[in-house]
Amino acid sequence: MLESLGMASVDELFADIPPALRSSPLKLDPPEPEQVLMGRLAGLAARNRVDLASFLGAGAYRHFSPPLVDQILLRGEWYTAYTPYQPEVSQGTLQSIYEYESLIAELTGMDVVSASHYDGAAATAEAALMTCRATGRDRVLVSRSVHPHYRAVLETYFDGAGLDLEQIPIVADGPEAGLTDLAELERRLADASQPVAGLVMPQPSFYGLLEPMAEGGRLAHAGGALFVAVVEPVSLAVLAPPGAYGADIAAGEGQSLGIPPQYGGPYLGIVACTDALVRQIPGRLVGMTTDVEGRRAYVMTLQAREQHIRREKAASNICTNQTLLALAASLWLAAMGPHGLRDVAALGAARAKELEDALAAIGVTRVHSGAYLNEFAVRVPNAAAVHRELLGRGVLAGLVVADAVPDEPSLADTLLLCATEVNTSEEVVAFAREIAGVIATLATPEATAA
Amino acid sequence: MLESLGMASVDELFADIPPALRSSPLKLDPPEPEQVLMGRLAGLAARNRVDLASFLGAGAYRHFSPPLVDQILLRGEWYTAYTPYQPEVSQGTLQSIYEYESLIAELTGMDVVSASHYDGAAATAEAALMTCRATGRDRVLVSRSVHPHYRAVLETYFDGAGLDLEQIPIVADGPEAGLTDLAELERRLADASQPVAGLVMPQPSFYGLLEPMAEGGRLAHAGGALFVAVVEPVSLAVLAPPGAYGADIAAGEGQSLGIPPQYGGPYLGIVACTDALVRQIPGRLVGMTTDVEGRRAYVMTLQAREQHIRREKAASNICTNQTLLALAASLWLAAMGPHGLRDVAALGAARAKELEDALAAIGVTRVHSGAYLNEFAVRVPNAAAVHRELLGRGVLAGLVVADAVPDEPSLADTLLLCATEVNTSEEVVAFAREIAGVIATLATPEATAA
Amino acid sequence: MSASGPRLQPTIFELSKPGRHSDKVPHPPKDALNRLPAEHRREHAAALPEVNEPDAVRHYVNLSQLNHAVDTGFYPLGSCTMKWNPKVNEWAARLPGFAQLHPMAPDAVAQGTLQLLWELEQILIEISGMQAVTLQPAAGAHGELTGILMIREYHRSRGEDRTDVLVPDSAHGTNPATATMAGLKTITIKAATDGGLDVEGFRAALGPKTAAVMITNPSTLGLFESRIGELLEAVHEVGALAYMDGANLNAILGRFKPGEAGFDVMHINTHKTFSTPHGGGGPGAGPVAVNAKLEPFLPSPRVLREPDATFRLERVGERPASIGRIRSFVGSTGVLVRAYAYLRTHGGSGLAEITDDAVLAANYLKDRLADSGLFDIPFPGVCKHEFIASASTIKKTTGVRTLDIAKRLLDHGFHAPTVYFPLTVDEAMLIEPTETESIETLDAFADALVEIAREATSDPETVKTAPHSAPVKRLDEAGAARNPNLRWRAEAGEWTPCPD
Amino acid sequence: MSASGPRLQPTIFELSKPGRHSDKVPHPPKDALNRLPAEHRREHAAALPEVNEPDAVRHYVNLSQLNHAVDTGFYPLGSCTMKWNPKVNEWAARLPGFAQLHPMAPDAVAQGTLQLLWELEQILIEISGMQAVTLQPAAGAHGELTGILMIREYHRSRGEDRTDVLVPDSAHGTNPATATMAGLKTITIKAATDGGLDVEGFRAALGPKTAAVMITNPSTLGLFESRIGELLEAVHEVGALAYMDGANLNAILGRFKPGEAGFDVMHINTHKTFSTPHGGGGPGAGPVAVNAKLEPFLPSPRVLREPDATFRLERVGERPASIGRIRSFVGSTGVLVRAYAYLRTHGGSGLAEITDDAVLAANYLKDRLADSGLFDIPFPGVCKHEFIASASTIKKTTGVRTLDIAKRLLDHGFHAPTVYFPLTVDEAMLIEPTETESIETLDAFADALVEIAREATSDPETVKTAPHSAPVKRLDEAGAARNPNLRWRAEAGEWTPCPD
Ligand SMILES: Cc1ncc(COP(=O)(O)O)c(C=O)c1O
Ligand SMILES: Cc1ncc(COP(=O)(O)O)c(C=O)c1O
Repeated sequence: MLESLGMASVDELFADIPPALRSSPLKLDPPEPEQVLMGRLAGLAARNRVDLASFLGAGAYRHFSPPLVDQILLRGEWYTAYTPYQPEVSQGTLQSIYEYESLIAELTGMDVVSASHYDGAAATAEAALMTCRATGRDRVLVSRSVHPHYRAVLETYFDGAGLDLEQIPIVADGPEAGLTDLAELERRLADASQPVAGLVMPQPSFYGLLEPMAEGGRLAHAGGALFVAVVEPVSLAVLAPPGAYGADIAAGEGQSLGIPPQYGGPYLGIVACTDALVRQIPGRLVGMTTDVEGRRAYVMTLQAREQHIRREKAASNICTNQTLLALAASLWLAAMGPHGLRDVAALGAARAKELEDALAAIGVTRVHSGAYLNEFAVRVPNAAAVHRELLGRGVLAGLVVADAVPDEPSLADTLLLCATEVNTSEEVVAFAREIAGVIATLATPEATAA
Repeated sequence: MLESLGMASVDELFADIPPALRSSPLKLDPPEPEQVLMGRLAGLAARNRVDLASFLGAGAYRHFSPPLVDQILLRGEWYTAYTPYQPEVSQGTLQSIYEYESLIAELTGMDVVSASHYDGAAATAEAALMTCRATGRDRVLVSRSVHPHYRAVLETYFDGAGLDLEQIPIVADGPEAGLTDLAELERRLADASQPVAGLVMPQPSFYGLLEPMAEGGRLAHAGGALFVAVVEPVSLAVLAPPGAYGADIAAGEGQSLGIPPQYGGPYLGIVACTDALVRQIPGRLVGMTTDVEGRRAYVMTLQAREQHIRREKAASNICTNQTLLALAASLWLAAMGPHGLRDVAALGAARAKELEDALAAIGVTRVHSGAYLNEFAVRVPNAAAVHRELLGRGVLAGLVVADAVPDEPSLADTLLLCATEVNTSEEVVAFAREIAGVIATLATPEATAA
Repeated sequence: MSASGPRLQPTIFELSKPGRHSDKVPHPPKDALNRLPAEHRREHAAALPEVNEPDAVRHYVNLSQLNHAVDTGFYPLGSCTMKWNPKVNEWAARLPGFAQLHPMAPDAVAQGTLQLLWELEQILIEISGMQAVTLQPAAGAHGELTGILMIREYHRSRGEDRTDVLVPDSAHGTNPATATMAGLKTITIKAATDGGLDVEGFRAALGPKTAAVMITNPSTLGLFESRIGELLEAVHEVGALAYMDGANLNAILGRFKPGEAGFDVMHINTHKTFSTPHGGGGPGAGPVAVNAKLEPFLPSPRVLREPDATFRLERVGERPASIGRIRSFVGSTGVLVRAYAYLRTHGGSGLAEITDDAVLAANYLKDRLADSGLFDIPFPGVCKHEFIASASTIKKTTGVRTLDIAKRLLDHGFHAPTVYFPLTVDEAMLIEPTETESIETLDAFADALVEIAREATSDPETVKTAPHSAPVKRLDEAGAARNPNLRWRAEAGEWTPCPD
Repeated sequence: MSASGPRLQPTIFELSKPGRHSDKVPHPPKDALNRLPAEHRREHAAALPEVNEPDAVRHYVNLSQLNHAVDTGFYPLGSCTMKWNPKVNEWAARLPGFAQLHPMAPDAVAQGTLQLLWELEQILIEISGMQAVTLQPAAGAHGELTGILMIREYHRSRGEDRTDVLVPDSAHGTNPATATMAGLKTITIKAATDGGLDVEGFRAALGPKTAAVMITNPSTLGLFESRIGELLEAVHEVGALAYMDGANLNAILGRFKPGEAGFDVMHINTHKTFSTPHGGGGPGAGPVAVNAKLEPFLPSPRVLREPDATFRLERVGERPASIGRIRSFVGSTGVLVRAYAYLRTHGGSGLAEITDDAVLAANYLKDRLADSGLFDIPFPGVCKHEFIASASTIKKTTGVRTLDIAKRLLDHGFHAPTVYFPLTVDEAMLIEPTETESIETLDAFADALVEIAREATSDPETVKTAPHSAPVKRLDEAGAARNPNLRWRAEAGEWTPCPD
C-alpha cells in the first residue's frame, strides 16, 4: 500500500505531527504470543480467591446462570456490533433492546425503559437529575438507606451540576431501625422555600430492609416532588413493583439478572419511568415501527433528547451504554422464565432465613427487626477482625459495614450478610460453625496475639 | 394435541405395544434441575486430575489451542446440524468439509481425503481393508511399531471380515532397535503363495522413532502391495509427507490438531489416498460443483460407495462420522497457519530434546538410538512403580510401555515420554529432579516398604 | 456479509497471503529441527492457508450462517432424530477435568470420568433391559459392527458356523453393510403389507445358518413391530440371536425394554436418543447393550467398579473371550458426558415424558397431514415418534415429486424431512418432529406442506425449481460425480524464513 | 430460519405459552416467602415470557443473524473504530478468577485483579505521557465528565470561578453535553478553513472565565491538529486547562503522547483503541489520564501498590481532595481485562505497528476514492486513521445523498461509514478502515463506492431505495417518533401454581 501512496516510509504519513511534539517510542514490554499471554492471565486470575463460601452481596449479587446465556453472548454478531446506526442491518440488536425495554417495564411496572446506563449508581444519578429537569426544581432528597456508592455518585453528579442533594437519615433504633426516617423526610419536604424535585428511596435498602415505599411516594407527591425507587430486579419477582406504589422513576442495578460480579463491571444501569416523563429520560430508546413495505421493524427513536443531536442541551452526555449487558439480562430472564425468577427470589429468601436462624442459634443476631428478603445485618463485636479471620477459614462473611459506611454509627461492628440460591445449606452450617469459633478465639486475648 | 387426536390418554398412543411386552417404569433417579446437575458434573470432573506435569503422549497429544477455535465450534449452526442431506441449506458444513479435505491433502501430500472416520485406529483399519478391495488380495502386513490399539483394532476388523493380518516384528537391539524389521518384512513379502494386499507402517512409530518409510514403500510396491502410512498430522509440518515417499494411503489420528484429549474421544480418523484409489475410499466425500445458476457450491459426491446406496456391497458401513472434529482441525490449522504449525512441531522437538538431556544427566537414558521428533522411550528399572510414585509428586511420567504392550519384551521396564509446546522447561527440570528422587528411594528397599 | 449482501464465501485458501498470521505460540529455537535426518525432513512446506485471526473467524462465522441447524429452526429429519441439544451439555463436556484428561492417564487420576462412564452404563442397562453395556462404539454403525461381531463370536464359541443375517427390506443401509464387514451374508426379507415384519417370511428364511436377525423397532416406518414377540421366539428356536437397531429407541423409553422382550443385543445412538449434537455429520456414540449370552464377548477394555468403590479399566488381555478392541482408547467420552448430562437432567420420569411428547407430536402432525387429504399416509394407524407421508398421488397428478416438496420446504424456513427412505415406500417422506417442538411450529410446518401441495397444482414450476431463498439453488450433482473436484489445489508452499 | 426462508422474528413475548419453561433451579420451600409482609408482596406476576430453552435459544440465534458485525464483515464506522475484537480477550474475561470476583471482596482475596488494574494504569500512563490514570469511567463520555469535573475542582481549589469550556465545532456531541453536566458553559469555536483548529478563534475566546478547552486530536476529520502546540500554550497562559478527547488515540500510539505535548487530561475509549467489543452499543470503558496538576482530584477509590508489592484500594475518605465517586465499585473490570490482554499481546512495538497500519489503510482508501474523481475529498492531505469523503457533488448532479450511498453499501455486504458527522462537512462520510483489514477488503470497498457513485447516475432510484438485500427495507423513523411504541404490552400475568 505504501508504494501506491508513493511513499518510501510510513513515517511520511506522520509528517503532520510537528517534530517538537513527536514522542519517543513506547517503553512497554515486547509483544506476547497468545499461549504466553494466556499463561500470564491465568496466573493473575488464580491470584484472586473465588472459592470462598461467600455471603457478600451489598449491591452485587451472585446468581445461577444457565450456560445458554453466555453461549449466546459469545456470538460475534452480538458483541462485535456497534450502536445500531444502520437499522436495516441491526435488527437483531434493535429488537433485543426493544425486548429488554419491555421485560424491564414488566418487572418494574413502568412504561418507558432506557436502553441501559452505566450501572446502578449512574442510573440513580440520572434519575435524580431527571426529577430536576422535569420539575424545574433543584433540590433532591435521598435516603441514607440507599447504597453508599450510589449516594457518593449522586454527590459527585449534583456537585458538578450545581444542584442540591440532601440525605435523609435512617432511624437509629426501635422497630423502624434502619429504615428511612419518614418523620424527618416529611419535615424536609415541608420546607416550602426549597421545593423538592425528587425523593430517592431504595427497595430493598442497602441494609436489606423492606422500606415503606408507598408512604415515601405519598409524601413525595404531596410535596410536588417526583418519587424515584431504587430497586433490585430479582426481588421484583416477589416484591411490589415501583409501578404499584406510584414511583415516577425506577432506577437500579441490573447485574443481579445473571451478570457475573467481575469485580464491579460491566454492569447494567436501569432507568424506567412513566409515559409522562418520556421526553426527560436520558439514554437511547428503541421503538417498534415498520419498513416501507410494512414489515415490523425496530429503530432508535426520540433521539432529540440525545447528545449527538442536542449537544449542550441534551438530557445527558451518555453515548456508549451497556447494551450487551441488557441483552445478557434479557437472555437470563428468558432462560429462567417468570417461575424460575420467582424460585430464585424465594430460594434466596429461604436460605437467608436459614442463615439468620443458624447465626441466632450461636448468639449472632440481627441489628434490625424489619422485614427483609435475602440480606440483613448482624451485630458482631470486632466485626473487621472477625471478618478477616474468617477469610482464612474459607468464608467471606459478607461486608464489614463500617468499611463502606463509616459515617453510620448505628451500624458500627456489624456485618451485612446475603444469601442467594447459589449458597448451599452446607455453607450456612459451616459459616455458623466457623464464626462461632472465631468469635470465641478473638474473645481470648492471648489467641489474638498468636 | 391429545384432544385433537380424540384421545383421553397418551397411553392410547402406545396401544400397539403388545401388553406382554410392555415394560415397567424406568427405575432411575428423578430429574435434576440444571443448577443441581452442574454441581454434580463439576464434582465428577474435579475427581479427575488434569493438573499434573504430563509427559504422556502415546497416540493422543496435547497442543495449544487458540480460544477462537472453541468459540467457533460453539456456534449452533455448526454443531446442531445433521449430515448435509439438503445441500442448499448446508453449504457451511459442505464447504468446511471440502476445505478440510483440501487441508489434509496438503499436509499429507495425497489427492483424496475422506470427510472423516471414527478415530486413528478405525481409519487405519479402513485403510487396510481398502488395500484388500483394491488388490483383490486378503493378506495385510502391519509393523509392530504401529500403536498397539490400532493393531488390536486391525485384528478385530480382520478377524471379522475373514482376512489375514500378520505383524512384522521390530528390531530388538542395535542401531535399528525399535524400528520395523525390514529384513523380516522382505521375507514375508517374498512369499509368492500368499500375495500381500497392503503394508501398514507408522511415522513416527508408537515408540516415537522415525521409520524408514521410503524403504517400506519400495518393498511393498515391489511385492505388488499397497503402502499405508500411519501418520501424526502435526509432525507432517516438518516430516516428509506420505505423498513424498510413495504411500498409496495415509491414515492417522487427527486429534493432535488441537482437539482436546477428553479421555479418548471424539477424535478424528484421517484417511487419504491417491486419485487411483478414489472409488475404494470409504466414508463421505464432498466435492465442488455449481448450482443451476452457475454459483460455486459444494455437495456430497461419489455416494455409490456408501451404505445408504450400496447396502451390503458398500465400501464400509460408516454413516455418522466425525465432521465436527474435522471442522475443529480445520479451524486449528487456519488459526495456527503453516508457520504456527511448524513452530508447534519444532517447539515439541526442542522440548523433547531438553527432556532427553535432562534425564540423561541423571542417568535415565533412551532405549533406542534412532532419530525421533518429540517422543521417545527411556529405560527405568521398576518402571511401573516409579510411574506410580511420580503421580504423587505431581508428575505424569508418560506411559508404562508394558501396560500397553505387554508382549514386547525389549520394551519391558520402559517409559514412553512425550513433550509438546505445552510443556514448560520448568516441568522438564522438575520431572528430572523428581524421577531421580523416586529412583533413589525405590532403590532403598526399606523406603519401598514404608 | 451476513445481514445483507452476498452470502457465499471463497475458500480459505483464496484468502491466503504469504506472511499473514497471528502469533499464537512462541518461536522455537532456530536449531530445534537440525537433529532430524535429512531424509525424514519435509522439503516443501504444505501450502496451508496463511490468514490472520480476523480472516479466519469471519470466514467460519459467515460459513456457519449458510447452515440450517436445530438452533435456527425446525429439523424434522426422520430416523435422524434432530433433538434439541441442551446447552448445559456443551458446558459439561468442556469442563477442564473432562476435556483435558488424557486417554492413557492411569485409573488413579481418572476416577471422575470412570465413575461417570460406569454410572452411564448402569442407566443404559436399566433403559435397555439388558445385562451389560459397552460405551466404546463411535456411532450407530460402529455399534452394529460391535454387536454382530459379538454374535459371530458367540456362535463360534459354541462351535457353530452361522453365516446369514436376516434383515427386513425397510432396514437402514448400515445393517446389511455391517453384516458384510463382519464377514456375514445379508438375506433381505420383504415387509408384510401392513408395513410390519413378515414373520412368516422370516420363518421361511430362519435356519441353522442364521446367525442373527437385525430388527429396527420401532421400524423405519415409525411403526412398533407388534409381532416382535413371535419373531424373537422363532429366532431363538433356531439358535440364532436377535439384534435390535436402537435408532428409534427414543420412541419407547420406559414403554418397551428390548432386553426384557427378548432381544440379545442392541445399539443406542446417543445423538438420536440422548441429545448429543450431530455436528453436521458426526460425532456420535453407539453404546451397545447385551444380555448375559453376549456379555463375555464385550469389547475390551470394560470399565470395572472395584469393591472399594473405585473404578478401573480392564488390563490388556484380562478377558480373553472378548472380541478385542474396536477402537483406540476408551470411547468418545466427550459425547458420553453429554448423554449422561441429558439422562440426569430428565431422570426416569422425564425420559418417559420425552417419549410421550415425541410420539404425541408425530401423531398430531400425521393427523394434520392426513386431514388435508393432499398427502398419502400409507400407514394410517397410530405411529410412534415418526411417520411416513408420501407424495405419490401428488406426483401422479402434478409431476411434482417428494424431492421438489422437500426443496420448497426450505423456502418456508424448515428443513426437509428424510426423503426416499425407507426405500420400500414410493416418494417417501419420513417425518420426525421430536418432543421439544411447540404446537405452533407443528402447525406452521403442516400449513407449509399443505400450501406446497396446493402450489404443486397451481404453480408446479415454482415448486420444481425450489429452493428460491437459499444461499444457492439446486446443485449439479451429476457433474460433481462425473468430474470430481475433491480438493483445492493451492500453490506449492515454500519455506518462508521465520519472522523475528 | 436463517439459511433460507423468512428472517424476521416475532418478539419473545409472542412465543410465550403459560407453563412453558425449562427447569433451571430447584423448587424453593413452599413457605419461603410467607414471612414477607403482605404490603410488600407483588400481587400480579410480571408477564414475562414463558418459553423453553429451544424457543429462547432459537430466538436469539436467529435475531443475531440479522446483525452486521465485525465478526461478519467490514465495518468502517469512522470515529467509532470498529477494531477487530481478539477472541483470546473473551476467554480472558471469562476466567472464573476474574469473572466471579465480587466487587466488595477484601483486597486480600483480589490481588490478581488489583495487580492487573495497577499494571494497566502504568501502561496507559506510558501511552498517554501523563502522570496518573483512573480506570473507573464506564465509557468515553463518562471519562469526559470525570475529567471536566476534575478541572472544575482544580480551579475551585485555587479559588477560581471559571465557567467556560471552549469546543471546536467539529467536536463530538458528548463534549458540549459533558460541559453542561459539569455545570459549565460551552463556547463553540469554528474550525479554520483547512479543517484544523482556528487558534486565533480560540485565542479570542480564551480568558479568565475559561475553565478548559476540549480538543479531539486527531480531530473528528481524521486530521492531526498541527497547531496544537500553539493552542496549548495559549490555553495555559490564561490559566485554563486542556482536555484531550482521546477517541482517536489509536491513530497516534507511540507517535504523540498527549501528556508530553502539554494536555492536562484525556480520556481513552478502550473499545476504540484497545479492542474491547462494543456489544451493539456498549459496554465501554473510559480511563482518564491526568498530569500532576490534576492527580489529587482523581475519583476514588484508586488502586494503590504497597511497598511490599501487594495492592489495595483506597479507603472511604482517604483522599479528601478527590472529586469523589463517579460510579459504584471499582470499574468495568471485565472490559479492562480485555484491554490489558490486547496491550500485552501487542506490547510497545505492536502498538506502534497498529497505528502505522491503521493510518496506512486510511490513506490508501482515501487515495483510491480521490483517484476515482467521483467523491469529494475535502481534506486532501495526509490523514490519520480515518478520513472524510463527501457526496456533495454527487448529490448536486444526481440527487443521491450520502444516506442513500450508505444504504446501498449494505447491499454490497459492507457496513456504512459514519455519516453526517462531523456536522461541519456537507454530506459527510467519515471512513475508518482500521488496521486489520486486508488490502483486498479495502479495494472491494473502494470498488463498491465507485460502483455506487456510477449507479447514482445510471440508476439513481435503485440507490435511493436501498438497501434491497437487508432483512428490512428503509424504516418509518418519523412514525416511530410520532407514535412511540417503546415496549411490548403482554397480558398481565397471574401467579400460576408451582408445578411439582
Ligand atoms: C435406523 C438406523 N440405523 C442405523 C443408523 C446408523 O447410525 P449412525 O449414523 O450413528 O452410524 C441410522 C442412522 O441414521 C439409522 O437411522
Ligand atoms: C470523538 C468522540 N468523543 C467522544 C465519544 C464518546 O465516547 P463513548 O461512546 O465511549 O461514551 C465518541 C464516541 O463515538 C467520539 O467519537
